[in-house]
Amino acid sequence: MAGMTQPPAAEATPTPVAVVNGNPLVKLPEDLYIPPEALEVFLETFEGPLDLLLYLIRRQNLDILDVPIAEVTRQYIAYIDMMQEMKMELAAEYLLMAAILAEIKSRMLLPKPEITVDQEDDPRAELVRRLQEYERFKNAAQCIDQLPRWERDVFGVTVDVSRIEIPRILPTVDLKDVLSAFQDVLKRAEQVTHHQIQREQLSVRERMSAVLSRLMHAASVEFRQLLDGREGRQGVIVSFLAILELARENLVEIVQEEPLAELLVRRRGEGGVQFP
Amino acid sequence: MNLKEIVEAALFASPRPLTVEDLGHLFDDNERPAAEALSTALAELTRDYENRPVQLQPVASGYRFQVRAAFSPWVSRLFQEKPARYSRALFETLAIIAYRQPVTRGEIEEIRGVTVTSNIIRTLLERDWVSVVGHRELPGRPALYATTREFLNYFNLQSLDQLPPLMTFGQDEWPVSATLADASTVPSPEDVG
Amino acid sequence: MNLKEIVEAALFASPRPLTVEDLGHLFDDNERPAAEALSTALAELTRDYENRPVQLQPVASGYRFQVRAAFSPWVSRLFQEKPARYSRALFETLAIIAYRQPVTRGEIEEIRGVTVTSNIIRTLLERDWVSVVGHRELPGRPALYATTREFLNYFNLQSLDQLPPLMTFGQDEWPVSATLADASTVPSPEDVG
Repeated sequence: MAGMTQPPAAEATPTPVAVVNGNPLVKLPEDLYIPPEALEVFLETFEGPLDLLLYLIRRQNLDILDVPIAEVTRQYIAYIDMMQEMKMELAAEYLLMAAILAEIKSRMLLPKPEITVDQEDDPRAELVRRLQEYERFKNAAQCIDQLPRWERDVFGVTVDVSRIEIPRILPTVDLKDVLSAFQDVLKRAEQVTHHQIQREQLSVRERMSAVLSRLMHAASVEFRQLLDGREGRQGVIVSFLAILELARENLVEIVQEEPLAELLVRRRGEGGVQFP
Repeated sequence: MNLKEIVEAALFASPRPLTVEDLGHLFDDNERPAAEALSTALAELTRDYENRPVQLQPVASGYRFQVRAAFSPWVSRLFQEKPARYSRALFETLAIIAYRQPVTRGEIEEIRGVTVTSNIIRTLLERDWVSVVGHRELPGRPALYATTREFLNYFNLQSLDQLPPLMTFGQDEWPVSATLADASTVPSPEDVG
Repeated sequence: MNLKEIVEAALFASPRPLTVEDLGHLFDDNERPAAEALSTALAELTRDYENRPVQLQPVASGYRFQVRAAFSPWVSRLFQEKPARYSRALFETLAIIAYRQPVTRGEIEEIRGVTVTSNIIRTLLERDWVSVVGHRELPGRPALYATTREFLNYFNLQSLDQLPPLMTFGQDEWPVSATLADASTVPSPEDVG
């Protein structure tokens, strides 16, 4: 991955050629390693001034901690000038870096105040730090780019599950919700209608359903079979009231086939009529 | 990396069944295996997966890996949705059936003042909270609905009498707990029907 | 039907990675296996699939079966859509967020020496690779970016620890062996981002 931005040109020692005021299209410096047709993608090839500087340093195997600042500055400015000669839009960061390099270069030329130069006093120190920092993340980015990636390198498995039966979970209901809903119904009914909903013994209505339900299976049942003595007096009364109410609502009929025969409770409708 | 492994990888990755022809297209023209070779690979894979949780299943549009039905009790939980909530209309309908049974849909609608959807009736029948106990002898012979023993069981009631009496309507709060505690003296209808 | 088979079936059936906890929820409370039993099953399955076209991969959100990278030349042909390509600028930004999080856009720009376009940030947010986790108490209250669990899932990682270590000063060579050695890194102008 070291060669990512390096064109396959043969290595050459940097030759001190000035390009700045010449015609860059015909007199490209040989150490720029960028063929004219590639200049178009220059800005996309380098991720900014730090990237370009790193390229210049790494390409020549220079020590990043002891960058020959004059030489690197010369090359950097050559690139920048070339871009401008070609009227390519150059990000402001590139020009700013050129200024920084020029400033470092001039400070390097100043006579050193002391003989033992502290590393921190090195005018290049800040630039070197930034270059190193940038290079770390540049490499980290390449590493992330190479990680096995979902749907590019590795793929999810899709296994059919149509044979899997999914039981439905039914909602749970609180009786209070049912009752409060009913309360609303009654309030509405009171407001709009003449509906008289009076107190009824629910056990009677319940028993009405039970009798009807029994008549679903047999078209008729003997009256006395519907009155179970084991329920006690009150149970018998409930059943009796239920049968009377069913008869009143025309849901059953009470018949006697012949005098003194068993009293039958028969459901209304086709089934009942056909009963022998 | 042999042919069988490539076929296996593709069948696992594919979101749809793959035919022998589809599998052939995974390869460049000059490297495409013969259809027989692919069929052989499929046959071998089918055998390999015979007693596995996942099986290779031929369907109309090709081959696909499938999770065996036997794993439904566990695997189904991955796909179970949170149960929906029932509508107020359903509660109202259920309450009217409980208090006014046996009752037809038309009668419920008359009390509610709005239509009762088939959906609600179906849900109540599916939950086995109501059942059809007969038909009214009217045009269309409408079904008569009543609550079931399952309804009583679900709501922890011994008999309908344990529901609050209609008299107490109009109060702001239902005295539900009080009513439920008041064990009814009316015998349960268990012996009937 | 043993525990390992149930785990295997569920992992194949699931559209998303499953944690040990998720796997526990496949069982009724009174039948739920211990976490260690589930972990053992996962470890055994990982071994079982070691030399298979499909592998059991732990990622940030749990375990998932996936088709090995070695099969992508064939398997990728199943999918019409080519995976998106991303620019170097985007990956540098992502790397800085991954290693330096939480970090502001300004701090990223300081390291890169160049502007980070809104386009890059938007793409990272849209891919759900990064998210805003707060704001620095500075003028303008710049957003602080961090990587997400989805970022780890996407790059086959369980945690940030598994990212390759940042190069230390003085080291000229990057430990290439730690990553896939074959992928090309040449940037191309049609890159996204």
